Amino acid sequence: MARVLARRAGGPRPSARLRRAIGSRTALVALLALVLVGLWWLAGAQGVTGQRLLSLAVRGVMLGGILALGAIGLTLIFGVLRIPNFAHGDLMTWGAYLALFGLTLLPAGQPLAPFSFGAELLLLLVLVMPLVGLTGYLLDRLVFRRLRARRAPSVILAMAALGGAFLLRSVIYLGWGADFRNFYTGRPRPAVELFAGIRVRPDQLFILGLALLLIFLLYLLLERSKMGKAMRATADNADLARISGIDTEGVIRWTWLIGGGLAGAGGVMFALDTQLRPEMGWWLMLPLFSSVILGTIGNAYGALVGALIIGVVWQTSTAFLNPAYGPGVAFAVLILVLLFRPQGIFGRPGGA
Amino acid sequence: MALLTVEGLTTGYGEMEVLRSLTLRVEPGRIVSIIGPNGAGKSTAMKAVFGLLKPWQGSIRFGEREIGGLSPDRIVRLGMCYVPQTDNVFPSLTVEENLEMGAFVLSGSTKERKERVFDLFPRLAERRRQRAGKMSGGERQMVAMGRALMLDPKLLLLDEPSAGLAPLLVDLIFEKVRDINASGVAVLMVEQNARKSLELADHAYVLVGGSNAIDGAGHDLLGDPEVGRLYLGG
Amino acid sequence: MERMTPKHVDDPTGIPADAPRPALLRVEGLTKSFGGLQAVNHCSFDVRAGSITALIGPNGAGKTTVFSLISGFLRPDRGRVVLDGEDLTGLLPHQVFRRGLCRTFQIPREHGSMTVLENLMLVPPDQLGERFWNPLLRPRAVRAQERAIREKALEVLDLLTLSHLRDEYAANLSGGQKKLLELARTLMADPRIVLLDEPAAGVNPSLMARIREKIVQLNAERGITFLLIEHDIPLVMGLCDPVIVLNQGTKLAEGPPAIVRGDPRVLEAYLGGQHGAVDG
Amino acid sequence: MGDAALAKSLLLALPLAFLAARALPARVPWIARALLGAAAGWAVAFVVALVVPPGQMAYLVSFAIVGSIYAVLALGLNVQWGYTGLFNIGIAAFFAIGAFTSALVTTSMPTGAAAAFSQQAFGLGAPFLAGVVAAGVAAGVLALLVGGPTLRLREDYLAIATIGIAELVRLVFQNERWLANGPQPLRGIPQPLACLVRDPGCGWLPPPLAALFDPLAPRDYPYVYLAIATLFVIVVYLVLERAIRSPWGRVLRAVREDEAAAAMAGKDVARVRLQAFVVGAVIMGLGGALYAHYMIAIDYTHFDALYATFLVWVMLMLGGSGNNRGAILGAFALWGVWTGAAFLVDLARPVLAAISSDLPARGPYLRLLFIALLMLFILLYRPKGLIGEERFVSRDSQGRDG
Repeated sequence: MARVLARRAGGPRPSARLRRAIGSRTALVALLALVLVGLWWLAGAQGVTGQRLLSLAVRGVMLGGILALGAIGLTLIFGVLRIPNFAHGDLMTWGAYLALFGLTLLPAGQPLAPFSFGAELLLLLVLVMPLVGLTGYLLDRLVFRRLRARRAPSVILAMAALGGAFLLRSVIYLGWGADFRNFYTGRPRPAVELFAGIRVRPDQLFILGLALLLIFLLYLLLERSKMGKAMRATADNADLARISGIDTEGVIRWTWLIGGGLAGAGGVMFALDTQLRPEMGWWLMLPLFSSVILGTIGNAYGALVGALIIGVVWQTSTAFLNPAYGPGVAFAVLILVLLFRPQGIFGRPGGA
Repeated sequence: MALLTVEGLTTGYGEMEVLRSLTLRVEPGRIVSIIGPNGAGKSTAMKAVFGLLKPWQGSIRFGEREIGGLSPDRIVRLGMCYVPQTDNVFPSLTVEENLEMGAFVLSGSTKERKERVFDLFPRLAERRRQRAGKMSGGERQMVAMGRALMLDPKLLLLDEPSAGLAPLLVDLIFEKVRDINASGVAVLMVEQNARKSLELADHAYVLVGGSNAIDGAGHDLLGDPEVGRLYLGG
Repeated sequence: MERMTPKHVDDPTGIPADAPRPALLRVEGLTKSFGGLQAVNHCSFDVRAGSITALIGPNGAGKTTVFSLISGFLRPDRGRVVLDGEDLTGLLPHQVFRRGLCRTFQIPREHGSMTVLENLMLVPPDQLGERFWNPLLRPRAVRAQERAIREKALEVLDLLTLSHLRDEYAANLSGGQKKLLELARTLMADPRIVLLDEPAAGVNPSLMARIREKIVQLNAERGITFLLIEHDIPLVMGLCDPVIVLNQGTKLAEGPPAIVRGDPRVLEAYLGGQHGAVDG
Repeated sequence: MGDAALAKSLLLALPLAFLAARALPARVPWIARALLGAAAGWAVAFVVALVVPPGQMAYLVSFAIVGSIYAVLALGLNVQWGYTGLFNIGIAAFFAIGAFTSALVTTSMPTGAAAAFSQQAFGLGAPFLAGVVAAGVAAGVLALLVGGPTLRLREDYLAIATIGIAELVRLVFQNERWLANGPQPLRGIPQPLACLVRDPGCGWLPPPLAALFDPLAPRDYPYVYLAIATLFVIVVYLVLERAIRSPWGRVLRAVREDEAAAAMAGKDVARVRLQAFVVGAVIMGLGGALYAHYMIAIDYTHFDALYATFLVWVMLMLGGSGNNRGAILGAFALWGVWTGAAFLVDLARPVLAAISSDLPARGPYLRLLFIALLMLFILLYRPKGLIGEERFVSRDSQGRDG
């Protein structure tokens, strides 16, 4: 009832028909398309070439892949456990720094041309993902589980997540300090021409490929495996899941392992593309939440779509806007979505 | 020996007492119906039996075993399944996946069990890949029942299976309940539709104000003017 | 206590008290569906001014949904709600409240960590002190009004015999006491019509007798019209006239309690669920 | 020396007098309470100013100033979260906008050689109070813009939107050189009442009073600012107490407790929430102004989520949300822990060095670790904080006649 009320409250309302039209999925998609066209037009007006715009769009897709890794985990945790996980960005950072730590232990191998990294990073990626997942699960065992037992409202869970975020960050600060870091220093990372003058770095192609692979694996898991189906069932209706005999503890464990694991991979990928900073995950949180809400909370495929849209809009905006404003652009998209269709692209009307 | 024996059950929500020393029995292989006016505590009785509410007093025995205070997931493993009145399917899962979730506690293939459910509900077999959220109310009810049958329960609890359905579908659902029972599953159901459920039930209890008022064979109660009085007072 | 005097006792038209009074609340063709489920379906009925009208019907008949549609918590797909000639359709709950319609909830909704007295003092509309700056700029006026509101709240508590609980946290009240608190809150608003959702549910018999007595008293002394959903049929039969029977989201029957009880369609609706309503 | 102590003690007396007056029982007439409080406060202040060595005194004063600024922020958050249940994790946005607005309004446009190094959108050279008012207005307008679209949605959306606005505000002040000197600090923010410690003295003060402050040297300015900062806290506290204990506060709490019931009691829930959000934000904006004029030079790094948002949250939760005294107590207590922990970290330096050579330099981050753990601890084991919410909040709703 409170939700109903919250949604209904607010100034004079247009007619039901107009409201439905404004809040429709088509309208939102059209609006986003309009935003994109507007960005391109703005860029064109400032003399940016079509080629560069296309390059930016391709880079946007790549960035969207990284964001998707974070956003999918975030939306799963949101959907299954009802936790707005404000620690998710910091889980990504955590993953990146764990990989950095691994690199200092392992002997540096030859780069796998044309990429800038060696096989050791791939190995570390495989190790880091479960570790980040376990970190998330540990946080759940120590904090969220107790709050759930007390039937704490979602705001309290969000606050605990915020505490978890700063806890993780403090560990990162203690372990590595506040400076910028790189996985590899002094390795050239030239961009190569893909086709039609579109230039990207080989690393970025790898990142996109890896993101797609992980998302495909996740798809298989959610659609084919028993645990994946149980996760979707729990997201649909946790009470019914419990009375059907679904092992909800197992679902919780797997949700953290998968959500955290994807976040860890996303963090490593983001750090590979840019650099490592303790605050990077915090800054990514806005694009992550924007992707999740755009693609409807709890919908893993929606999060992927949302992340791709945010990635492309973000990159395209750099054609004429200071690149530092990336998270700000994501925020602008979020506000548009909240104004017109808070339940996101794939939500049912009134489902926000 | 009775499959389910409830004796002197008293419980409620918070400090609100809803059931007052309720007593009922379900024999193996029978259909038992609980009817009664609104607010009599019918659904609450179901929830208490299935462990969704802790009993304050009294006992609930399933076979030999006392199950009062056990959690629902333990009770499921003992062979009792429950179909809630509303929100009883996973809307984003397909029909087939819904059924699989019913058999979550089992390891190994569930194919055979699914086929048995599909035999019972041919309509579901046709729609096995459809998402449950897109189905009509009657079909959802069948999905929910099918999910509960996946574990081959000894006792099936149905909470108002006909609620919100069009008349034709109500007949269909009651027919299905009969079929389920014919396959050897005992059924304990709460029903709004007193007449229909009395026609079906081997035995029925009329609940008023949280306690049993009268009980008897379904057909006997059907003709009993006392039942009508209990509903509309007087 | 000018505010305490009932405003609607005397019918301005001068029609004798026993003549049928005009409808205070009129519901016309109300329709609402939730994702394919038709909860309320072309539901129409009138509530006479000064009456205690009951809304009964089997589970799932749409009674609470009708309440929510009338009080602005839900927006009808079709149909109108008219209070004393004024169209309320589509207004928000607080706007409906300001036109003199109050409702209670089936499961009482109280402000748990506020005291009983605070729960009541919250209700009166147009409080000066509700504007942020008034307590700072016009403290005297605000305090004077607060004193008046407090007096009134104490009177209402007295009337409903809740005085001994005034400093208790609302969350600590028993289920029945919370029901009384809900009724008390509606009285703080000087309502024209009060919608009570299952006032008897979960209330022990002696407290119920008191609630019932208060409803009769308020109706007689202050001319407040009541519309109540209730499952306790004996209570309804003794208290209400007329009784409106809802089935499958639409009105099935209406009339004095004795007539309604004897109506075979009503018994059929209760016993036979939906079947009784076909072409009813 | 004694003369300086007298002047300092006069400045220090304000918060102490207020505390003393508050501590006296309510049945003493207010005029007597004021006089007694003033006397007691001044006496304590005088002794303190005489006895405590100047170095430690300077430290204590700066501690109290920052504590006061945090207290203002915590009071603002208390209106939003403590009384209304609004989850704002973008305190930094309102804090920053207040600070920069007040700075721009009160500084003058750089001229001559300085103009080459320092840019700003405008500089009005207005007095301190004008800057304060502008800071509150700017933060309030920002809150309207953020709250309008999000407050009617589910509660987690507000949290995300406030993170977003905090991020955006920080980005703008970091990247827009023309606005407030971009990544470089915006300098030259005037110190209010600085004339008290300067040589010619304040022209507008009556000569005997001016003579009283004569012994103060420019390095004693923090004493002046402490008086200003504590005055802020006292005024904000008194205004909020009055508002919270009035029907306004009652409506806020009603909305927090149960939205639907509040709506059915005729309250416009959306408006109430927006009001509370704006009032809280205005107070945070005032806190920003207070901060800017203390720091003299500010830049975007001062407004990151850790210092400007997270600490404030832990302060409020530590003190007790839903209680204004709790907010102030929490601010000073946590600020004490935060600064005190620095000493402990110093003590632990050898141990840290033994673990890793990098660790001593990162020691300060141990404090963050500790604060994050503290927050989780409070959430899990002591959700009400040090002092929970009061039982009787409305002024006139107590059982006894008052």
